[in-house]
Formats: sequence, structure tokens, C-alpha cells
Amino acid sequence: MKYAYFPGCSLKGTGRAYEESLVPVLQHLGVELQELEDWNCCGATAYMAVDEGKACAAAARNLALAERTGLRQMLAPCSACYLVLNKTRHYLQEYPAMRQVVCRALESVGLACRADTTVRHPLDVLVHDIGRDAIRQKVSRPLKGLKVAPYYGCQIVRPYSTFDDQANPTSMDRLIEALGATVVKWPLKTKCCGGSLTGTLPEAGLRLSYILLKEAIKRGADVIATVCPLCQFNLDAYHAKIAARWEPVRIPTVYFSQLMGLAFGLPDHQTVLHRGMVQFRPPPAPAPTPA
Amino acid sequence: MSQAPAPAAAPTAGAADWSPRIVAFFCNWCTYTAADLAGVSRLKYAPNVRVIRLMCSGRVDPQFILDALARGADGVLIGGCHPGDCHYVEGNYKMLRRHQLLQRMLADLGIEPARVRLEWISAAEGEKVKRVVNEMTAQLRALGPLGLPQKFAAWDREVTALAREVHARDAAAGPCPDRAPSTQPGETVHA
Amino acid sequence: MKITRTIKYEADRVPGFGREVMSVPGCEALEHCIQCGTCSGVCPLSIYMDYTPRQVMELVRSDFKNEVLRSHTIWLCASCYACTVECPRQIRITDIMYELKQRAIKEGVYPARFPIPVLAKEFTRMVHDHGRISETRLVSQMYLKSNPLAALGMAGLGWGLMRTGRFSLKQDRVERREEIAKIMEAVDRENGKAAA
Amino acid sequence: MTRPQHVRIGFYVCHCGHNIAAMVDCTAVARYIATLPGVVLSRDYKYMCSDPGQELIQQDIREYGLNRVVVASCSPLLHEHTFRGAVEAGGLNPFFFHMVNIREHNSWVHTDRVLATEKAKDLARAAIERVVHHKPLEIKKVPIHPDVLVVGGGIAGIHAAMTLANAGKKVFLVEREPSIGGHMARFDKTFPTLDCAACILTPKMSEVGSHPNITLWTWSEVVKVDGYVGNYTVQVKRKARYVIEDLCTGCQDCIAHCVYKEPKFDDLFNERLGKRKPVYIPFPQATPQVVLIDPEVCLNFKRSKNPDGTPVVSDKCKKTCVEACGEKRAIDFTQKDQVVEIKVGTILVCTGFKTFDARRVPAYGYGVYPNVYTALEVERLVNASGPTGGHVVLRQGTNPDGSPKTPRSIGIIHCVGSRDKKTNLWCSRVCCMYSMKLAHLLKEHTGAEIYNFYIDIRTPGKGYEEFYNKLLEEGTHFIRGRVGEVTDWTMTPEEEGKLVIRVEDTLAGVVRRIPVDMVVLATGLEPQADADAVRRLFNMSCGGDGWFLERHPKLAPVNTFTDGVFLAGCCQGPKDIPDTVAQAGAAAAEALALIDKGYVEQEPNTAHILDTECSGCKSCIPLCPYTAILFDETRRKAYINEALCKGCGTCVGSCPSGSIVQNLFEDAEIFSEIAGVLAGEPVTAGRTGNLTPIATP
Repeated sequence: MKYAYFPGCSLKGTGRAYEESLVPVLQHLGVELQELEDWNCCGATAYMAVDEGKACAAAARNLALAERTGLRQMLAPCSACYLVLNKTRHYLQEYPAMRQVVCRALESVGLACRADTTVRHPLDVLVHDIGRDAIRQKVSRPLKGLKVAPYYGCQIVRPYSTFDDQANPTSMDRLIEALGATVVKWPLKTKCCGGSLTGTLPEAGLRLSYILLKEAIKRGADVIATVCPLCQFNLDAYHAKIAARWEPVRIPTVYFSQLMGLAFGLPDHQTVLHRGMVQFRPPPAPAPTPA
Repeated sequence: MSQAPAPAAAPTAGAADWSPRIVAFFCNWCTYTAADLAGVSRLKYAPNVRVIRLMCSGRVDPQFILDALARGADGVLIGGCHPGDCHYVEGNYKMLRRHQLLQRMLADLGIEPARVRLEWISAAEGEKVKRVVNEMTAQLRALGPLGLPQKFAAWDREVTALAREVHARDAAAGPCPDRAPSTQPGETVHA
Repeated sequence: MKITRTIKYEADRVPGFGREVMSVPGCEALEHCIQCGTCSGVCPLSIYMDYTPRQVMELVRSDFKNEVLRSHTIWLCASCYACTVECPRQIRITDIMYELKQRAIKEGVYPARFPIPVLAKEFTRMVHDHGRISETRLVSQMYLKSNPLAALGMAGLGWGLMRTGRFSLKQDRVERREEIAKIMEAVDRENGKAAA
Repeated sequence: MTRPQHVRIGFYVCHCGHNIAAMVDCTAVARYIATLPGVVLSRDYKYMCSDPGQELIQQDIREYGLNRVVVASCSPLLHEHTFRGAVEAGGLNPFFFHMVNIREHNSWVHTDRVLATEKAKDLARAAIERVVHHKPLEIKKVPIHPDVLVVGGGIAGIHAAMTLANAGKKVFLVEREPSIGGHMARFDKTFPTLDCAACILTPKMSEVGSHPNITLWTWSEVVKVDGYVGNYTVQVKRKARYVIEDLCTGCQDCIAHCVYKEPKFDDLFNERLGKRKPVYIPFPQATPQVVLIDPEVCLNFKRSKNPDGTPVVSDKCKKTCVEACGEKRAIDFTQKDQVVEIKVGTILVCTGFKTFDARRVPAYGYGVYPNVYTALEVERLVNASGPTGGHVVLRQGTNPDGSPKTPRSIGIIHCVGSRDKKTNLWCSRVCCMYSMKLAHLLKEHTGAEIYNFYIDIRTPGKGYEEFYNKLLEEGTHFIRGRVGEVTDWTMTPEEEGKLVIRVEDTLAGVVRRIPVDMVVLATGLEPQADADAVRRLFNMSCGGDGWFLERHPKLAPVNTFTDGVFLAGCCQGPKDIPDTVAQAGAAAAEALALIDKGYVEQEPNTAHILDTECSGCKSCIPLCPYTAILFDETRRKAYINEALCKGCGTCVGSCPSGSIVQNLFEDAEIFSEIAGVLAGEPVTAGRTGNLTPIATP
């Protein structure tokens, strides 16, 4: 299995733990990734707010680069990238006028975009292409007794994703169960973490992160598992501020890929748990069962 | 939903003025009623279709279609009930079969398949009448006139000319007892 | 007691504004709004808004352009799309918010010293200049431009990031930067053509 | 073009007020048609369907010796009958008439007056060409079988059956559940009068059960319908009850003596809120008062099936029920489904609705949070004969004394599954009123604070707005806003342990979080899951929304496109009980009108075979779905039994020798119609530009 790979800016910056853990996990499962050559920022949610045409063009450049690889599918682990690239595909398919503007703009630098590369999320690939059985087979250190609150955030299931239920996604739940851990049921799986508002309007943004952390603790979770660099950042980085404003709600937040690496028994530099500001201390490995 | 491509109203001559003529055969129970519904709902569509009401799409004789084309229609639309919904159980299936056979024949004649269209439109689908008529009008506009009567005239002229030529040659060659009499000069093949 | 006049006159409307917004790709369904308030009911940020999302929808439809473009609501939208998927009339409310943000920026009417539009603009500039975003650098710039004092409060956060190896002021960039610039110019050109 | 000398056509184009005249230049059409050969007279007139309009046709026939009439006006489906009548009154055979549709198919759907006028001319010319070939025909009268089939034993079917039976007609009432009563039997009270549903329904139910003219078949389904108006042959499957209906007295001793001492299985009548035994009667007032056995759970059956689909009898049970039944011997474990055939002349379809599945709106947590209920569940909760004896207690939680929790605050969410493009776009019409009814009843039973969350309150009925007013007086809260979500996460201490409703109070313009003990979802109405199969069975149509389609939304609201099949109740669209009963009465009256006339007039559009032309190839024979085409072996010719022919024309369209003729749709008629619509020059702008535009009136 081989996919084009669009890391996005966050995975090279504050969300580097996501890439550092995801790539080895996928390799471990026999997935080959080919990083897009000279990719650019997808435009995220900010660019759309300034200029729709340019935002689409910026994202479409990456789709064009992906088409060049000849691989029909591209992996986009960051939720914002995943959403924006999918949205751009929809827009290019739905609105001929937009397609014309974007295609002409890409032509000016010798690029062509048919918008036919499928943009996939790692969860989708893991659950549907690789399958839980293959994952379960790779688990060498089951996360027995670990209570994980799966947190999907908003942008991978809304509004374009088709690989999971919009109201009650379960792909990460199934994945976590395959790792041997226990899934904590909570109704906040897809609630907003505050997005960039945690920085721009802390009063509003941090409240949302606070609710998530508080409810995860209340329902007995040991750790929150995320799929998005911004969610991870918001739930990990603002504990001091949240404690000052409301109450201390210390619970670590890690990427699902870090939990996978842990269960697969990958080395520390591939689970990169030290990247969390709230340190996640995994349960001790169970004693090896006699054969 | 695209608006009806309203035929140009400006009094300028030329190809741009041309607008297709479509003869439609609608079954009484589904499609004709749907067209009534489109009317009651005041949906707007292209004025290029002339509807002939039949009790069932199964009544559509392929000759009706050929006759319409031969008389100058640029396309023929047949509307029946959805499969399984025929008021007469399965007349629409019979039409479907005929349509498929006819399409093969039309292809041999060089007539584009889009010119003879079969659609299932239920009594509740006024919207679909509008969509299909507009689509078909736009498609036929893109295809251009079929112009069978004009083609017949041209073919007749050709055949007449050929007949004259043969006649002249025969006359020059003298009588031949083995041959049947050739076509009379000036006689047209298509009445 | 200070009183303010809240009545709206017809002259306060900008006729055609609603239609104009509804003609933008993704914004068409607004005409079907029944003002049920589901958008506000599910919006996690509606509790801070000056107009609820539902009110914004009605103000757009009724051509109250000035009120809408100056509202805080459009900047509070965190693009979580909850409203869009829950709307019983399938109105893409998030996309309408984007459209309104774009118009506010174009017309320069967003609230002064408000960090969100500043962030959006800085973000865009960085994509344009470098092709990629260096997050910590971007955020630092935003604080310097909107509220330098608040930047001081973020020192702890910066330290946390540094400690975990996630802080970097180095600008990541695309190799063929001229390609990005050309594409953006071409978009302007094409859009200009379309407008003409 | 020449016409046979004797043809004298009169042409009339109707303005229909402005309906046609605004888009079609009627005068120009009349002037043009006047130039066609054979046309003796061509007029335009304001309203052709009016008495003076019809009088005009009659006068002209006499005065000008017309022998053909063409009217260009609305759809023939609307007024063909009217004008045929006028032509007949004028002394002509009514089939020397043809109608041109220039309203529904022209003036109402086009926007260019010049092109619409040209189209009207083309269509009118085609009719002139066609009508020349018309022949005098005779309407056939077929006697009507006076018996009636009513499908569905809800309040619509009950009322219709009673009306017909009281008029002396034999009625077969077929219901697929074990008892009649439908949804109404499960309601506690009815709005706005608050009279008890059972008190007004049960007398009617038992009347049905004992009426000499009604054959009541419950636990039965219609499986096949053949024939046509006046003469339907219907097959009804009578599902095995494992109890012989005629022998069961309804004493229920078998239930008391069942080996299951306690009821253990989900009680569907009570929305699974209660339990029943394998042998049961669905509810105390069930009609007929006959028990039945559920082979899925009864110990005397295996869970496996015989090759014919019937459950395998295990004989493992002690059969205490049989013992209890004693001499009556009503229980029969070997009973099988039976198909019976009946003959009826008319059919009333009253198959009702189903309620929307609340799980389809996940934001409201039905199926996730136990204390979220559907309205139908609450109907059973507040009902004295319901699973809790009328005590409103929650599925989850306890009172301080340890008893099941009584709600202190209740949120009722309107429009669940209605007015929503993602589910059903229609308004279900009854939810506002039943929500207020439940608000009243819940308050009466529990004294709780009640919040109604609505998008719009719709109270269009007698006494409905007054009921709303009464609720306001009772102090029920009405919050205008569609609820965003129902969750159990908390922000404040008073939210702990409650369900929290998050909603915008759109009238106050603020977002609110309201903690409640109980949430009631006012689920909307939907077509039955098998509506599509049922409509095929009876040859009806469905609208795009899935409800059965009436023949005309205003003028034929209980008729269908199949003559002799009528609709009543919610199968045609959501409606409340008064409207349902009114419609059931109307459908019964329509059926009675047909029956008492004694015969149906059949359109004489049947086909016949020209003996001289038939080559005996038999290709027509398998095409006829009614086996109306027979083959005379001695003469080697096919012939049609016109009594069986329905007039579809399928055989005509495929006869290779052209030897089959369909009355009213003869080849010559259709070919001339084709020639007629195409005889004009193709319309181009160049040509239309020469026309003098006529000011729109």
C-alpha cells in the first residue's frame, strides 16, 4: 500500500509529534508514504476568510502535485488540511466557474489539476484499508486497563468526510479497542476545541478546551486521544491558563498514533511521548505471558 | 436547475435562431399527468416540445418515431411510467425494448441516439418534465437540425439525376431485352 | 440612563446585498432559512456573539450589510461546521461566515485591534511570501500587531513549547516560491476578468 | 390539403380568463385555424367550460351543421368529459371531439408569448388533422360488484367501513395487526377536546366487530389485486394466529395459564415499554377479542422453519394453554397462513402512517439517554391501561424514597424529523397539537415544569388556537427555537444528573441551556415502510415524498389514478383525526356513488383486430398483460376479447402487419397528429419577428 503524503505545516511545527509517531506506525503496518515534493500550506481556515479563490488555488496546487505522483490517494493527517483539500475538491467539482479560475491559475505555472485524487485521513486508511485485524496482530504490548477518551474534533467528520458517522464517529474507538485499551464513552467526541480562538480570544476559545478536559476526567479517562495537531495543542498547552481561569483539569492529550506506537512496542523516539507538555505516563507493560 | 434556454427572440437570421422541434409521446397516467403538474406548478421550460397523448408508452409504434423524424422533427421524446409502475402492468417495458432496438437502427442511419429519448416520469415528477425538456432542447440545439425532409429532397434530386443519366446512357446504348425498364426520368422516389 | 435608537429604516439596508451573498458558491441555500435557531443552538461560540448565527442569516437576507460586516459573530466562528451539518435546510452557514469575513476584510470594516482578522491576514501573507506557515512565528507576529501586552502572558506557553521541542522561529518555506506568487497573481487576473 | 366534403369542423380556443390569454394570442390562433381546410368555424371565447361556452358549442353544431369539434383549453384530464357532454348535447356522437391542452402544457409553462402562440397553433392544427379521422364510438357500461374492500383498520378504515356497511354494502375490512384501532387506539387523549381516545374509539371498534355487513379480517394482508373498477379480484393472506378465531371466546384463560408466569417479551402495542407473554391479546379493548400466539417466542415452537416457511412445532411445552382452553379447542399449533380470494367492486386504501424513527436525529440522544422518549411512548406512559398504569415514571433514576423517578422538569421538542431537508421536509401537521396535549397531560400527571421547543406553532383547526391559549395559561413554557442538542455534560451544579437542552431562544435572541429530567421528542409522520409495495399492489402513485398520490389535490382528494381505488387518512399525507374521519367519509361516499350507479362507463379505447389484415403471427398474444388476445385456430387469426381489453395499445404498437386498431388512438389519427404538429415552418426568430407582438392583457 502506497499513498501520497501531505504533512502540512503543523506536522512540521508544533504538531511534529504527530508525524514523528504516525510515519513509523504506518511503516510498521507496511504502508509506504511518498511526501509531496515542494508542497505548500493548504490555506487552513484562515485563508478562506480572506480570499476564497486564492485559498482554493493554494490547496489545488497540492492536489496538482499529488496527481503528478501518479498515486490516486493522498494521506492528509491534519484535520484542517484534510478538510480544506476535500473542500477544494468539492468546489472544483461543483462550481465550474471556480474550477476555471483555479485551473487557469495553475496552468500559468505549468500545473494541471483534475481534482480526482482521493484525500484520505489516516483513521480511514487504518480502519478501512489496513483493518483492525492486521492492527491487532501487530500489538505486542496491549494497552490493557488504559482508559482513553477518543476525541475526533470537528473537521474530519464535518462536513465533507464520508468515512465515518458525522454525529457519532467510531473509527478511532474501534482502533483504540484493537490496541487493547478501553474506550471512554462521552458525548463530546466531535465538539470544537476552540480552534485558533484559544490564542485570539482566550475567554471563548479556552472555555471549550476546558469543557473537554473536565468532562474527560469526570468520565474517568486516563488520556485523551486526538487526530488533529490544533486539538492536541489546545488540550495540551493551556493548562496553566485554564487552571487560573476555572480549575485545574490536568489530563494528557496524545495523538492516536502515539498510542499505536506504544502498543506496537516501538522505541521512545518513535512514540515521542516527551513532546507532550502534560506528560503521558503509560501503564507499565504487562508481564510477558508464558508461552 | 438551469433555466430554459429561451430561443432567441431577436429578428436576426442565421443558425443562432434555429431552435429544435421535438415531438413527444406521453403516456396518459404518468408523464402526461406530470406535464400537467408542471403546468399547475407554473414551472417554466423550453417551448420546443409538442406533446401527443397516448394511453401508454407501450402504444408508441416505432413508425411514429420515424414518421416524426421524417416530417422534420429534430428529436422525439417518449415518456412513460417508471418500471413497475405501468398503469397497464408492463407496457413501458415493451417500449423500452422497442427503444433499444430502434436505437440500433437509428445508429445505422447516422441519427444520434440523443435524438430519440425515453424517460420514466411519474405523475408526481413535474420537475422532471421541466428538466428533461430543457436538457433535451439544449442537447438538440448543440447537435443542430436533423433536417430529414431536406435530406430526402437532396437524395431525391440525386436519385433523379442518376436515373436521368442511366436513362440517357441506356438510350444511347439501344434497347436491351434482358433489362427491366429503368426509372422514368423526373420520377421521385419519395412521394 | 443612556438610551440608543434601535429602529431600522429602509435606508439602512443595502439592497441587493443578500442576493449577492446568496449567489456565491456554497451560500445559495440561505434563501430557505426558516429562522429555527439550530445553528445558534449547536454553535459552541454563539454564547459570545453580538448577533447569533441565526440573526446573522436574517440580517444578510434582509440586506443589513453594515450590521453584518461589523458584527463580532463572523470573527468568532471557529469553522467547526456544526451548524452546517445540523441545519435542517442544509444551509452552509460556515461558508457564509467565510464569505462575510472576506467582505469585511475587503471593505476594511472589521473591529479594530481585533486579533482574528489580523491573524487571518498575517497567515495569508505568510502563505503568499513563503508558501508555508511557521506557527509559532505567525502567532508571535499576530500578538505584536494586535496586542503586544498579551504576548507577555504567553511567555509560559512559549517556554512549554521550547521544552518539548515544538518551538521554532525558523521560517519554513516552499522551494519554488515564485510559483505560489504566480498562481496568486493569476487568480487575481482571472477574477478581474470575470468581474469585467 | 383537402378534406372529405362532409367534414365540418368547429374550433374553439379558450382564454381561460388570463390563464391562457396572457401567454397565448387566442385571437391569432383562432384566425389561423380558420384558414385550415375543413374548418367551418373558429372562435375564441373567454371561458369555454362555462355554461354559455358549452351552449355555444351546442348552438354552433345545430346552426352550422358541425360534425367535428376541437376545443383548445386546459388539460383533457380536467375537462374532456365536460366538452364531450356538450358535443353530445348538441346532437353529435361525443367522440367526434378532440381537446388541445394549451394551458398546463403551454401558457403556464412558457414565458415567450410569440413562441407559446406558435406552439398553440401547432397543437391545434394537429387536433384538426386528427379529428377528421374520428369515428363514432359507444361508451360501454360495465356492472359494478357492490362489495367493498377496506384496507387498514385504523380510524380511517373503521369509519369508512362503518359508513359503507350502514348503507347496506358488504365490506371486507383487512387489517395486518391482530386488532383494529391503529394509532388512535394507542393514544391517551385526543386534542383539543381531551376526550379519551379509547372512550370514543372502542364503541366504533366493537360495532365493526359485530356488524352483519362487515367481514373483519385482522392479522391479514392483501397480497394480490387483479381486475379493474367494478370488478376486482383480491387475494388476502390470513396469517396464522395458531388460534382458531371462531372458537376463541376471548376468555384469556390461556394467557393466565401460560407456562411463562410473568410477561417476558416486548409489548409492541406499548412501544416496548411493557411486556407480554407468547400468547397474548394486544390490548384490553382489542377487536376481535381473539388471542394469538407468537411462534418466535412460544416454547411449543422451534426457532427453525419448515421448507414452506412455517415454524416447526416442537411439542416441547407442557401446553398449559391448551389445557386451559379445554373444550373450546381453539388453540391449533399446526395452523398455516391461508390465502382467500374475494371479489369486490371498489377498494378503499386506509393504510396510515408510521412515526419517524427518532434515532435518525442523533443530536437528541434517543436510544443513548434512557430518559429521552418519543411522543408515542409518552402516550402509553400517561395512559391508565398503559405499562405503568398511567404513572409517569422514568426509565432511569429513582426518587428519594427509592421508587422509579418522577420527572420534575420535562422538555418537549417539536418537529423531530419534520421540516428538515435531511429527513422529511414536510410539516407533519399534528405534532404541535399533540405536543401541547402531552404537555397538558404530563403537567396534570406530574406537576413538572414543562418546556415546549418549537419552530412555529401551527394550530389551524377548530378550537386549536384556544387550546394553545389554555396551555399558556397553565404556565407551560414555550421557547421558539429548534433544539441544537440534548446532552448530559454539565456546566453548572443544577445541571448535574440531568439532560441538558441547548437551544437558541430565538425570540429573546439568547442561547440557553435548560436542564430537564425527561425529554419528549415530537416525532413526525412518515409513509409506511412498505408504502411503495402497497401502492404497486393497488396500482396507485406516490408523490416525491412517498405519500400516496390523490388524483387531484383539490378536486379529487380521495380518488386515485386508478378508478375504483380511493384513499383516506394518513396514507395520503399527515392529518389529524377529524380530517381523517372526514376523508374516510368522503371516500366511502365516492365508493357508494359508484356502487349505487350500478355500472361504470368505460372509455371505448379498446382494440380490435382486422380479420382481413391479420397474418396469424401471434406476436401480439404474449404482449397483452390481460390475456385479452386469443387465437382462433381454425381461421388462423387472432382476436381480442374486448371485455378484457383495457386499452393500453401495446399490441397495436407492435403488430407487424398493422392489423390491430385501437379506438380513439388509431394509427391514422396519430400519424395525422404527428403531421399536424410538424406541418408549420420551424419557428425561428426570423419568422417570429414578423409577427405583430400583441400586448399582454
